[in-house]
Amino acid sequence: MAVDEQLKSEMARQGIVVTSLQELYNWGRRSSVWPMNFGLACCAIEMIATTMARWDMARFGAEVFRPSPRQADLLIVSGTVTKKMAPQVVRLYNQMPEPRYVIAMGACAISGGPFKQGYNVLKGIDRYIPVDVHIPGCPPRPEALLQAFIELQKKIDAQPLTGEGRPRFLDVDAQGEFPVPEPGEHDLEPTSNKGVWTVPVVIK
Amino acid sequence: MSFVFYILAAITLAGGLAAVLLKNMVHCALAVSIAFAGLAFLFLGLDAQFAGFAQILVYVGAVAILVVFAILLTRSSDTPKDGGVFSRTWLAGLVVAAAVFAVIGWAVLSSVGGLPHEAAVPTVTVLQIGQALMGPYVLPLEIVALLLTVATIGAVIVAIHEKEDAK
Amino acid sequence: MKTVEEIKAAIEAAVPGAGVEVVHNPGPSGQHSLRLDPSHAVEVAKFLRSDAELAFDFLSNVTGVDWPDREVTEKVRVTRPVTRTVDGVEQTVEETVEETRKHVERGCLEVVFHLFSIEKKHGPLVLRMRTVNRTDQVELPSLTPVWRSAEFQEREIFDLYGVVFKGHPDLRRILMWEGFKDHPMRRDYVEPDDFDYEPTAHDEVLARAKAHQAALQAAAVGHEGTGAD
Amino acid sequence: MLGEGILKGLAETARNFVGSYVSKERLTTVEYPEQRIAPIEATRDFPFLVYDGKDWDAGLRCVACQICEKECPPKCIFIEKSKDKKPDAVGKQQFYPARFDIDISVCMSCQICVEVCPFDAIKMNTEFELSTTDRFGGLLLDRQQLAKSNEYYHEIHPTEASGVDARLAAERAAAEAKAKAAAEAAAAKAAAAAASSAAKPAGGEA
Amino acid sequence: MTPLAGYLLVAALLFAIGLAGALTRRNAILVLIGIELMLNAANLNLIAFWRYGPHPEALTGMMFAIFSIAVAAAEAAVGLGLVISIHRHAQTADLDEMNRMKG
Amino acid sequence: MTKIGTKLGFGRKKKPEGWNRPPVIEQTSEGELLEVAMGPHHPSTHGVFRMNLALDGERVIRLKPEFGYLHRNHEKLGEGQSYLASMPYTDRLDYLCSLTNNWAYALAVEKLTGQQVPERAEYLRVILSELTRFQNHAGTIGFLMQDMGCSGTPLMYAFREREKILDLFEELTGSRMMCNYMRFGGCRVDATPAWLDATRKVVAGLPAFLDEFEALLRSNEILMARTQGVGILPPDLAVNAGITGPLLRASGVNYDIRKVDHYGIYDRFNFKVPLGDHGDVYDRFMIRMLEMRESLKILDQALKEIPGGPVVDPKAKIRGFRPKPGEAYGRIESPKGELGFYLISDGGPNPYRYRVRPPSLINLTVLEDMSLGQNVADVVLILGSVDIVMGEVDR
Amino acid sequence: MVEKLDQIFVLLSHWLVGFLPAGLQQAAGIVIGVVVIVCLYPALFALAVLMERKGLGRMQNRYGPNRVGPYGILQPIADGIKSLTKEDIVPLSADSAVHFLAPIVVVVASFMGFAVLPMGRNMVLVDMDAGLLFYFAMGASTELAVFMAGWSSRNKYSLLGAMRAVAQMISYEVPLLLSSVAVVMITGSLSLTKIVSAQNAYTGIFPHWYIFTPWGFAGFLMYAISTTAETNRSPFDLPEGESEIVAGYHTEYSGFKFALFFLGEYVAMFSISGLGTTLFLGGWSAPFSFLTWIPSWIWFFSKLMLSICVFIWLRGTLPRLRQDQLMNFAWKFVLPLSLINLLVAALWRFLGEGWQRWVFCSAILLIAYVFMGLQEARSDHFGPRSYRYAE
Amino acid sequence: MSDMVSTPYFSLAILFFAALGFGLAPLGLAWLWGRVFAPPKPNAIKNAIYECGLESKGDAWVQFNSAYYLYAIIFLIFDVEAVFLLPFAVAFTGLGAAACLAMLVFVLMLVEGLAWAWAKGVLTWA
Repeated sequence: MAVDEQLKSEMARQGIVVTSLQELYNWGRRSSVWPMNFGLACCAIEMIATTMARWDMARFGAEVFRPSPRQADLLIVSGTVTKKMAPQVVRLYNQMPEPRYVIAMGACAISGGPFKQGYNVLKGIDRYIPVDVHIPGCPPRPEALLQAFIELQKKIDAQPLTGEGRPRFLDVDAQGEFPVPEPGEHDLEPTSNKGVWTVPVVIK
Repeated sequence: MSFVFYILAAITLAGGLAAVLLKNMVHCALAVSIAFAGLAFLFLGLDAQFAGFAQILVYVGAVAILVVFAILLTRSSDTPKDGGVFSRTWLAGLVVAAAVFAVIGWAVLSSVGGLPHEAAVPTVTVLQIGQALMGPYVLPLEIVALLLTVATIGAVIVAIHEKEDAK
Repeated sequence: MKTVEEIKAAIEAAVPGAGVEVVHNPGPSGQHSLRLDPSHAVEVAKFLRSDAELAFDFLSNVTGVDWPDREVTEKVRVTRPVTRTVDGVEQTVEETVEETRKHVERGCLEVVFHLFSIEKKHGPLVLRMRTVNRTDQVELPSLTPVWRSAEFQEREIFDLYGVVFKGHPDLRRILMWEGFKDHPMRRDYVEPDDFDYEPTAHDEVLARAKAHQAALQAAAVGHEGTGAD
Repeated sequence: MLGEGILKGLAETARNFVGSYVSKERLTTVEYPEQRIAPIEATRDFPFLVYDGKDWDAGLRCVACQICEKECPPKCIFIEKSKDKKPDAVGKQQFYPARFDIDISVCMSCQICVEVCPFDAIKMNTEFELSTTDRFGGLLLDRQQLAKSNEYYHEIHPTEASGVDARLAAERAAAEAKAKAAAEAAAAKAAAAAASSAAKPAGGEA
Repeated sequence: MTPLAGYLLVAALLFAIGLAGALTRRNAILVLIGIELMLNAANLNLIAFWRYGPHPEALTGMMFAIFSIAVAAAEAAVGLGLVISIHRHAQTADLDEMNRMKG
Repeated sequence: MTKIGTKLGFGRKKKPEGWNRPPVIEQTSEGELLEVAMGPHHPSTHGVFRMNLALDGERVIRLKPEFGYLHRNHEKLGEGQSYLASMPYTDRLDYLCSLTNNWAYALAVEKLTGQQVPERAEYLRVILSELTRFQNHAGTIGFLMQDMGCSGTPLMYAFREREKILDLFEELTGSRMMCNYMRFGGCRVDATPAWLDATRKVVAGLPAFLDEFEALLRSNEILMARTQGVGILPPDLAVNAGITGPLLRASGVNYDIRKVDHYGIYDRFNFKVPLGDHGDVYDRFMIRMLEMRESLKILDQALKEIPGGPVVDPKAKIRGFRPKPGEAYGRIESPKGELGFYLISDGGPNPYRYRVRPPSLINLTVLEDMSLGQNVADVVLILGSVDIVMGEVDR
Repeated sequence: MVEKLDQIFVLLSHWLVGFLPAGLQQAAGIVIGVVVIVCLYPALFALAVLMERKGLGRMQNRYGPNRVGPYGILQPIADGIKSLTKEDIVPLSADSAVHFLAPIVVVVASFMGFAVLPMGRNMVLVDMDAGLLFYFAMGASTELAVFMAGWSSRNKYSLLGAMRAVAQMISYEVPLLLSSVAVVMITGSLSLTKIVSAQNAYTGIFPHWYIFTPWGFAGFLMYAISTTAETNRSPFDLPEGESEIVAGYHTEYSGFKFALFFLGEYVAMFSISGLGTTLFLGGWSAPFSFLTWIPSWIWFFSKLMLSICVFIWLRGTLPRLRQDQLMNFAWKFVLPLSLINLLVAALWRFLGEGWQRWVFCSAILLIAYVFMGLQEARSDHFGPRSYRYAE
Repeated sequence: MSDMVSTPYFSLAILFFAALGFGLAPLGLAWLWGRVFAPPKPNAIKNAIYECGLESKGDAWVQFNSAYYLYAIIFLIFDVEAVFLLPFAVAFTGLGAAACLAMLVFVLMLVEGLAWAWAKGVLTWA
């Protein structure tokens, strides 16, 4: 339940109730992240391995793999998202209730990875949906997924309940719908969701 | 006549009314199970504990399920598209029903004075019912058994799909 | 197993006019193949499956190969009349010149079949078939009625190469979505340009990514400009 | 007997349940952030650049030959060759990578860059805790992030690293020997030349 | 008003509702539901009369009610079975339509 | 085709022409058809496979598989890069068995170039591919049980052993799953004696695991009731539809490429091919179970006999690899069936045509035939018993 | 002292009520009882969920949740907070009113059963003459609730799941009822308190629990099977069989509505195991006469948790049945056997004391079991197989 | 008042309302949370029917298989049987052989119905 000090003092102004409510809320959220039973490709096997006895994701209370997006909190995009699959992934993400998180697991999910030169491969799922944590690797080791999970927990912990820095789902005005791309004649249309994905202007 | 009676009566009647008025058939089935449950509670109010629970067991637990299945089987769950959930002769039906109610209601109300006011609270145990069933009512019991068996066979024959043709 | 030549003879004995050609494989694998005439392919296939000695009951692999139109450059010596002004008088003179001539060799789509026999435990026998060209006459007979295993693989070739298999029971796209307009495994397929963020690009991809980046930057600047207005 | 197989199965799970309290074999969990599995030497994750000595910039073995860039299957390496040359560990003048980027959001950890590198300059790391919330900043590793000391290399792949060191030492020795020989030869030649030149005038004189 | 009269009135009202439903609705299943409601109203009467009658210890009304429940259940089973069977042939559970098809 | 079981209508009657189309099921009850899509996100489809089902109650009347949700353009990528660069991509085909994929590809390239493989490398290949087969079969059974609703226990046990094998892979090749280990003309690195000892130890422990697995599953009444007589695949159809691997052998057809082609050095080992008589899901489950035991036999022999020597052909080139023009089709018995690579070389550094013959995809040809008329819950099992990996199906 | 400890909750309640005016005392006592039920079982639910996750973990060679709070004990609370703050999604085409009501009906119906369960000596909310009938009447309403959930979602998987659930629940309700009837026949009462006190006697040190009679043992097995099916637990968890129909009837439920289904399932499990304990395992009575000094409520709850452990154990081991097999099993195996069990229970009384009745009754049941078992196996053509090998 | 309290139904009613409250209170709390902090944002995609990530085609409310109905009939009959069996069972300890025989006849008659249905194949799931 670590809230950094600066945030805490700021919260103190809003009242101790909100602060402790926030702590409780964040603690509850991060301690009970139910992933969706969703595997795409190679990384899905490592994801399954993570839930298995050797690594046991259940220790974090995250073994409750829900088959229905309605009950899931976390979408682990584990593997290559092809252009044929992307609309489905985006729709599934849309159908999850807030608060929802996304881990892009493996090179393919982040950027298309080794398959990015292919005509049917989406170059990163973050073109359509906001990704919280990226795990590089092809596939990442189970420990890497666990580390990403801890990273996600840290991120959740740092999210304030009210005020400026609050996450998207606590904000009335923020975007709540992520349009599903349509398969076109040659490519997906649109090729990215401009509200989510902006290309960094400078290439190193 | 406590207010509990009024509440239960209201629930029962509302359930019944909803069951005959609602458009969606499944809603009707759910409403009628509320009416059945309300009736069961009225039975309880009348110190007929066994009958009340039996009512819930049979009506809410089984008949309602049967009705729901029948609705799904006949694809009546959609609200009909071409308007009108009521029969073309609905007005006549309503008039008849109102007339019947008027007659019965009048009869009840006019005989209010003559009706017994309060009786001693009977304590009926299940044991007594059992003994009665095995004693004076043993013949009706057997007849009911026969009836139920016949009803099973009859209902199954009626409802069964012509599997024999395939075989 | 019999050699390809023997099989060819057997086929020609069984299916008159089959038009089978032996295609020699120069590599060390020694898997020579038979090119079938599409019009007799199904009969030949049935023969190969049912012949007691060959008994190729197992069609393992079906695949397409794209041979695009090739520009063949050759040097030809040509003799032609040339009008020339010699001493103020126009004359027609026969002259022999060496000329570089380019002509386009028509490409085709080829389908390759690998047959094995489970009963006799031999194989592979490689069969090939070619379409007339790559654009409009791309029909070949389907071997799915003979070997069911061709079903998905022929669909795949239809999807990725655009070979139309006549007699296939369910010829739809299999890997790409319905409504996709191209045949991506063809060699002249142009991939959709979606290289937006390519920090380590090379060559062609780099050029594309740069173009993209420039466009985006321009758009961003333009956007800011309008925003300032 | 109906139910026998079910009972057998129940006994099996019960054995595992009880076993999980007594035997390590039946409780295989490694509690990750605190416990880790014993490091496996051959493990590979992402490439890094080896440097010798203390200064990462000066000690990089990479000479920007760009073979790995060409051979990398997913094309995740980007190298910009320097204009000038710097002396390498041996002291030979070499190009060096002015830029060396690896996009680990693309890298498939295939180790082909390591195999094709003729200079033992690029090796595979074992570090896997690279998850980040920063898509663009966190996953593009530049020269400095990639540079790891030879000591680090020894730490993670001791056997392989000592092999490489031995080979390099041998090469270096060979190079030195060659250089020495060359120098000697040159010296000898020079001496001979000097001698001959010394002799020439003499001869000329003679 | 005596309690008995209250129960009787409720029963009468329920009966009327059931009757109205049975007479006005087009769907055969709903007609059956109406009939069930009417049967239940009668059951309520039976129990009310038993409770306020002269000899509640004789259990007559109560036993009748229990038997009635059983009979009504059997009726429901057969009735709904009939509806399903008719639906299979006529492809409708609409009584008006069934009539139309008949005539 | 050797002797074929005769139980359950397993006749060898030749069917009339056109028999190989899936039967059309006439709808018998009066319920309407429920059109359900299973997948691409569905817990039972092992990835992103999709089946369009038409259900009558719970009975399957129509089933149309739909692919391509993981079509990663493997073949196109293979044609655009060097022979060696395709090797790590083959790992990602059937991502549960990267080493057998490696082998198949290496074999095809070796056929294309006529390269020789040193003996030690052959032994290592056999050891690794049998370990791969073991972990794949264990995992498949685990996933099958998961589909059957086992709350993960058999899968966990399978993965417990799989982790041990993966540790061996990692120790030798550097990666748990994407080994990228084999090279044209041998293997990338040599196995140390310590690794061989560790492998011997792990292999010695595996029979105990199999015993445990069998106690848990083999005679379980629910499992038998669920799987026996479900998804029957007659041998005629299996052969005609190009089915390979355990699926084919469960139908009683004796065809194991290790025995037929004797690729590598498989003719040196003493092992048998288990065959099923019924061709149903239970047979497929049991054939995998028994094949694991046979794999252990091979492993025992290979680990005992492994000779010394180099692991890679010293003439083999890593860079500048340009096979002469020609073509080759190389195939092996992968855990899923016949995995073949078809390569055409035009003399350049990249293959002109690079084709993978995916056993998973072709084994799915008969999914519809096996599933029609079955319960929807059976379809899940049938799919699980086919053992598909989408990376290979869609490539 | 022992007596006091046994009655500690009763005394506590009396003491608390004592502060109130006399007219309210009775009502307040009832309210306290109700509050205890409504608070205790959700707490037990949390415990059971944790136990299940950890127990399954141990069966699968891992730890299970152990990081949220010491030893992971706060895990259920975190899950609760998370569910509470999750967005609630109701599909647009769903029937929103019914969609909303379904989880509430599930919870209410599963709580109502506790009214008649004696949780210790003198610890029962209402001791009704028709207690058992009341219990089953309440249990019957769950079926409707499940149907409501599945139908109102208008999702194909939900509807399939709901139809499966309803078919399954009605099929297993009959053997459930019949196996309880055997107990009633011997006890002669529908009141659960009386059923417990009838078993609270000892021969030597051994109790007179019904499970220790042939008909009771068979009845208990039938009851246990039906219970597992009624609560949709593995191996009868078809209605939510995720490998086939995603999440069954609660596919479209999110947030706390889903949690309510989850809670309803567990509370129903508690109540139905409580009933089983009461009917066959002597309720709150001690297993040996020399252990009677341990408070009765401890016995009741330990028996309850033990049965939950068995549920978990089954879940960790068994695969799922198929719909047709499930139905066949109910109607062609469990139901006939429980009917035979009724006959055996009657014989038990008529044969009188003595060894004959033990032999006779056991023999009938055993023969019936073997016969029916063979029948079952034969009708599905299953059995162990042998395999041939090719070289 | 005390009259009402002493009936068992009062306790049942209290339990009923408590259970109802237990169901409603968290839903209310969740709703309140949504109002105050996390505004629900329904939209057409999110609130569409879930179908494996595809757009749902066809209605779920279709006409069902009649197998369910047959089971329901037999269940209903046995439910009614139980209503008669329970009083009998309660009275059983005091009953003579004749009464038990009567009950046996009752049960056997229903079993006959079951056996008929079994033989007819009704109990075999289609």
